[in-house]
Amino acid sequence: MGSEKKQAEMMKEISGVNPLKCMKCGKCSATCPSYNEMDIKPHQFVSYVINEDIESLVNSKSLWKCLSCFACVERCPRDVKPGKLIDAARQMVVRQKGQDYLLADEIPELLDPELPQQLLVSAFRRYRR
Amino acid sequence: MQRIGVFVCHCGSNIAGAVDVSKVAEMALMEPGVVHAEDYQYMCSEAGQAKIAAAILEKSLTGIVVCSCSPRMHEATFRKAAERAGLNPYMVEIANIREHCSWIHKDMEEATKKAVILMRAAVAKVNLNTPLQAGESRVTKRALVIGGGIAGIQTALDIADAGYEVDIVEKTPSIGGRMSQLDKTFPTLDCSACILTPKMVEAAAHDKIKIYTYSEVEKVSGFVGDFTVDIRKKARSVDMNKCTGCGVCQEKCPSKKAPSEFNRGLNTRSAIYTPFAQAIPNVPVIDREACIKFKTGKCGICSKVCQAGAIDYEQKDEIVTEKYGAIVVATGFDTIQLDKYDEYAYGQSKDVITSLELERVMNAAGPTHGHLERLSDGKAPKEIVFIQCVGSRCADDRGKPYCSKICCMYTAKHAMLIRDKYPDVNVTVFYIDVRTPGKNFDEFYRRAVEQYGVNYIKGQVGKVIPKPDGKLLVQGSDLLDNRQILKEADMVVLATAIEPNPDVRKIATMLTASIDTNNFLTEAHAKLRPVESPTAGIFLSGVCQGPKDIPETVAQAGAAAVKAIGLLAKDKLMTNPCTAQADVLLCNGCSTCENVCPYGAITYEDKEVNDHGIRETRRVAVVNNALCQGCGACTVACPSGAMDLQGFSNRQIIAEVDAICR
Amino acid sequence: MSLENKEFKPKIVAFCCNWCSYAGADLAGSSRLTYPADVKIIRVPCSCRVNPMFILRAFEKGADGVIMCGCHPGDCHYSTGNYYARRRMTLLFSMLDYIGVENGRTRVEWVSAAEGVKFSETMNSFVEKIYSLGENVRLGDLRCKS
Amino acid sequence: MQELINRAKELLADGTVARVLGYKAGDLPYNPEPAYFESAEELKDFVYNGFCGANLSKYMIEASKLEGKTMVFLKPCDTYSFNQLLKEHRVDRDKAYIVGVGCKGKLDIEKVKKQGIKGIQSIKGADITDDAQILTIQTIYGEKTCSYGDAMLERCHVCKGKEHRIFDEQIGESKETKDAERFAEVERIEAMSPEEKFAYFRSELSKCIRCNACRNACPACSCRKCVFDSNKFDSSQKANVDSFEEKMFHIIRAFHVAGRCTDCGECSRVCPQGIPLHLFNRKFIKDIDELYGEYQAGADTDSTAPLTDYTFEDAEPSIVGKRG
Repeated sequence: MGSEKKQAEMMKEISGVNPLKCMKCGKCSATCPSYNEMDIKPHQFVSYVINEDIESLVNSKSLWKCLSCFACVERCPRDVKPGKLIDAARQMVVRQKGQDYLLADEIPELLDPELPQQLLVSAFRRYRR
Repeated sequence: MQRIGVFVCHCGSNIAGAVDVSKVAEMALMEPGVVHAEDYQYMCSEAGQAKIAAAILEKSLTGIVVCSCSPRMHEATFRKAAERAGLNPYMVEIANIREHCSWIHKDMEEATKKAVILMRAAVAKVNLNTPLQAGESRVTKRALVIGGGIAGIQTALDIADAGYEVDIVEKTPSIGGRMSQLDKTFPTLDCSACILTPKMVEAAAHDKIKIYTYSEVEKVSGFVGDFTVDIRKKARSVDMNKCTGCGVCQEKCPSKKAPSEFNRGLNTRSAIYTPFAQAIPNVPVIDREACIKFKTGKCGICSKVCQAGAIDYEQKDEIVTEKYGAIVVATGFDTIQLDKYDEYAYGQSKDVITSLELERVMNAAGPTHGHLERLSDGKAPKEIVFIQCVGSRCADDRGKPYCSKICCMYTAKHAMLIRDKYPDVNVTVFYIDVRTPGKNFDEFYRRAVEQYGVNYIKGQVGKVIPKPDGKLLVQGSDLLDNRQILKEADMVVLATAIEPNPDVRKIATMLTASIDTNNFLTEAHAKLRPVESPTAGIFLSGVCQGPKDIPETVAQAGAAAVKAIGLLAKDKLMTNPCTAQADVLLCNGCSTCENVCPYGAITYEDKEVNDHGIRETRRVAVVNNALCQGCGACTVACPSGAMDLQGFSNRQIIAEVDAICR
Repeated sequence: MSLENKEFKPKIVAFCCNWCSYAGADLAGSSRLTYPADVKIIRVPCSCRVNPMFILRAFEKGADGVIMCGCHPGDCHYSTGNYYARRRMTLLFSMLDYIGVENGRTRVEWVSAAEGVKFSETMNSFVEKIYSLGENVRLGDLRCKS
Repeated sequence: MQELINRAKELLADGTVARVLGYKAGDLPYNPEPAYFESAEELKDFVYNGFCGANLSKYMIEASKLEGKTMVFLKPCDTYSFNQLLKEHRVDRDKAYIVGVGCKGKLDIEKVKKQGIKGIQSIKGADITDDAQILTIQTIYGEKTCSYGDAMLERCHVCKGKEHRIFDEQIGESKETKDAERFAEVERIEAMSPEEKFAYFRSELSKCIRCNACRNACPACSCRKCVFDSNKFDSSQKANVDSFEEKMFHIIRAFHVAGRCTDCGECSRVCPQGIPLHLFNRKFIKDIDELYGEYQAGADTDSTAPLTDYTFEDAEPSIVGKRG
């Protein structure tokens, strides 16, 4: 699975995360508000990247359940930042689907005034890069 | 012309892995004066040293260069080896091709080139070396111990038992330190006070030990064997000689609002106080910040009730100057500040406490008289959650990167004690790893789990939420069950990371002892000289050197004592011969050097000189070799170049510069 | 031989005091914190042992940059050495600047025994600066360069 | 002048001094040279006029080794040098009888010549009793005049003051001559680009022939043996071999006298190549004043010299790049 290895490397590159720093303390999962919605839990994300099983990761429900609230990034004692890994996995999916980025100018038209602020912030975080 | 031998060390693959060592040896033979060059696996080994000795004898070498690790590591080793073979030890120079070359340059060609240049510089220097003879300096047979905790007490007792005088300087009003605040000690669960107080009493009663409490080290000068230390005895406002320790003043003191340091601020004390009942000396101090007399001028009740007339509001700080041969640092630790960890709600809820605070809560002399109760409402808790690694093993700047070492064991101890005394209380411990290396340690932890039913959960806590009803909602992970846990608790106990006492930085600076990025004092060698500072005559005892538990601290305290005794047992020390020397023919007698000498080692004498046939009396500088420490400040201040430093002479350094720029 | 064809490899001399900066360099080494091999360290007991003569001599012999490292002010092993060194170097550097020698070729940095990272970073940035300044032509004895 | 001679005769006669250190006429009307006089008889050669610019303090190092007292004539600025030497234990106060001579500014023959006055036969108006307005110069091309101020040495235009810092008695009137800023020239150079600075000093220093006149005249450069003559640094040089050595010599010379140089200007005065060597020393003085507080070497004999002093808050060497 050469491509899986390459994908894992790419995820590390996009996220800037070194998953080997993880001490398996689980504070990310402990702090995650979407924990119950997730099939692969935040702390497991790190293991999946280490094991280079990117396939399962990008096909997981969790990928789109993460709120990008970055509580895990904030509280991780080891600077591993699972949230960034999740973000990176999304990036990879988005990139594969053919670079369908929104232009910044297009966004205001799409906005619904009823949308919760949190969602907007998350969306910007997600699509910033 | 010198006959120089060059010895290139492989250091296993440490050097040979990045530097072509045989090439360095080969190139060495082309340098002026070099008559012998070889490379070998481990130059510092006995076989390597034997090779050096053999070459010195066979080839009648007059100087050697060892291309190896840092001179800070093995310069002394190679000097001794040379000396055994009959060569003056100061005819040895080290080219540092490990720390400064092979370890940082991965490209073999580049690293080899640099190693050759470093070798050349060392050869150029040794070509100008002259044999030097070490002088002697005296040893003051008294030791100073900074810090009066268990480490300091033990070190002082061991030194005193060997027959040497020891002074302990303790910042707080009593000796005892952190250990005096603990309730029980692992893994035997004996009461801390029961094993500590006899030692405190022994130290106080020992005729060789003098204790300065409520005192701080103000200034340190001198060097190994001959330190001069100024100790500030802070004004106690109580006459130590008159006070009987009856305690009436503390009882009658109307100002009782000062937070008790001893009880970690969980309750209050009077303005005139002893930190705890078994304090040594049992003489109170007046906290001038809290005292009504000092704040308003009125009151003076303590003075009125004191039968002995010991209260002295006029007392002033006093500076005592003493001489010491050795200094032991035993400044201990404190727990870190938790203000950057708002997720644990420490500071938001009184029921979230640190482990050291729990020690006070569990202690009979503590704020709750030993009853386990919530500090918010005094109710007995039913659910207690312990969180491990709070601020330890943390990669960011909120905490500390190291393991605090003691938390796993004291948490097991707390859990066990609570389950033992209050079987109806549920105890949960969230952990990342449980680390219990130590005699009877793992057995202790397993007993907590198996015998006392403490619930250990692999996973960290993400947040603690104080609820309106006073309960605490703990959200954590259970990584083994792969679930998120939401747990209601009555109390949360944080195993807070420990850090060196913040004062240690100031003290290290005074002692010119080095300190690492975490403020722990650096040892002279991490493995082989763990209780000595790289600064001669300074020894390390206890947590100031790194996290450790009580048995380790006591063991290290003894080790530091032995090292200090080893120094004090000597009548004289060999001094560094790399001192400044003035050339009488060049000296102008201008006094500039005298003005920059930090040791007062330079004086002036009228000397009869013969300057190429001109006989006259001149005012010339004279260096006292016992005082000179070889810094070289004078050599640069001297405009004529009359002042030079042996072992680092102007010509030697210039030869190195030339060799590097060649 | 034409100078332009040769890749510029600067010669950089670093004077390090034995107690702090040399130990800092050792720490950089044992922590495997790399910096360019162009830097060659000369051990001196204290920064106050560094004579302006040594620095000019290095330039004379073709050094492209000279850096001096000592204990932080207040932390000198000999208590006051680095204070004197600080004044001396300030004046010397000011003079070099005054006669038109590029200011970046000389530097003083205080590096403690614990600052392996700072040592490596300092050397990296200094070497980078020297690369940007190029070969030292204003103070070198050009005969030494062939 | 006669007043000085009379006093010298008196002191020689009553045995207060064993000799007099002053000036005697040279081979030209404008080059008097320092000389010892040991009797009233010898004093017939004594001169003292506006061209007696040489700082006699340095001669007192040798005079201090002689038997008996030496009477010496010092201008106000020379007394700073004497003080500095006293501070460095190089001269013996008890061996000196210091006559503080009034000063109306000293003359620079090069400045006269620059005005196109050549073939000088005699000069009037340069005596200390003259009012120092106009010099009347007899040349082979006829009589010329020149304003005294225009013929003054650079150092007199930035005079430190006409107060004698140390003396046994004072003779003669002084006149304020300061009409320029001491550091103006240094500031002008500081404002140049590195390339301009380099070009300026290269053109000046390339004139240096290493005659060592600056070193020999300088009262601060009084080492028994100069580092450039000894093997202590492997730095002995008899002549400049290349452009570097010119700089090395002058930078090190300036550095060795930094904090000790009184800014007496002898180096520039004696330089046969007319190199403004005082600009090196004055740069250090300016830096010292700015960074470590005003300091005038030789103003007293007990203050701590800036390079043997320090404060915790001293500027870092990186300030050099930041001052712009």
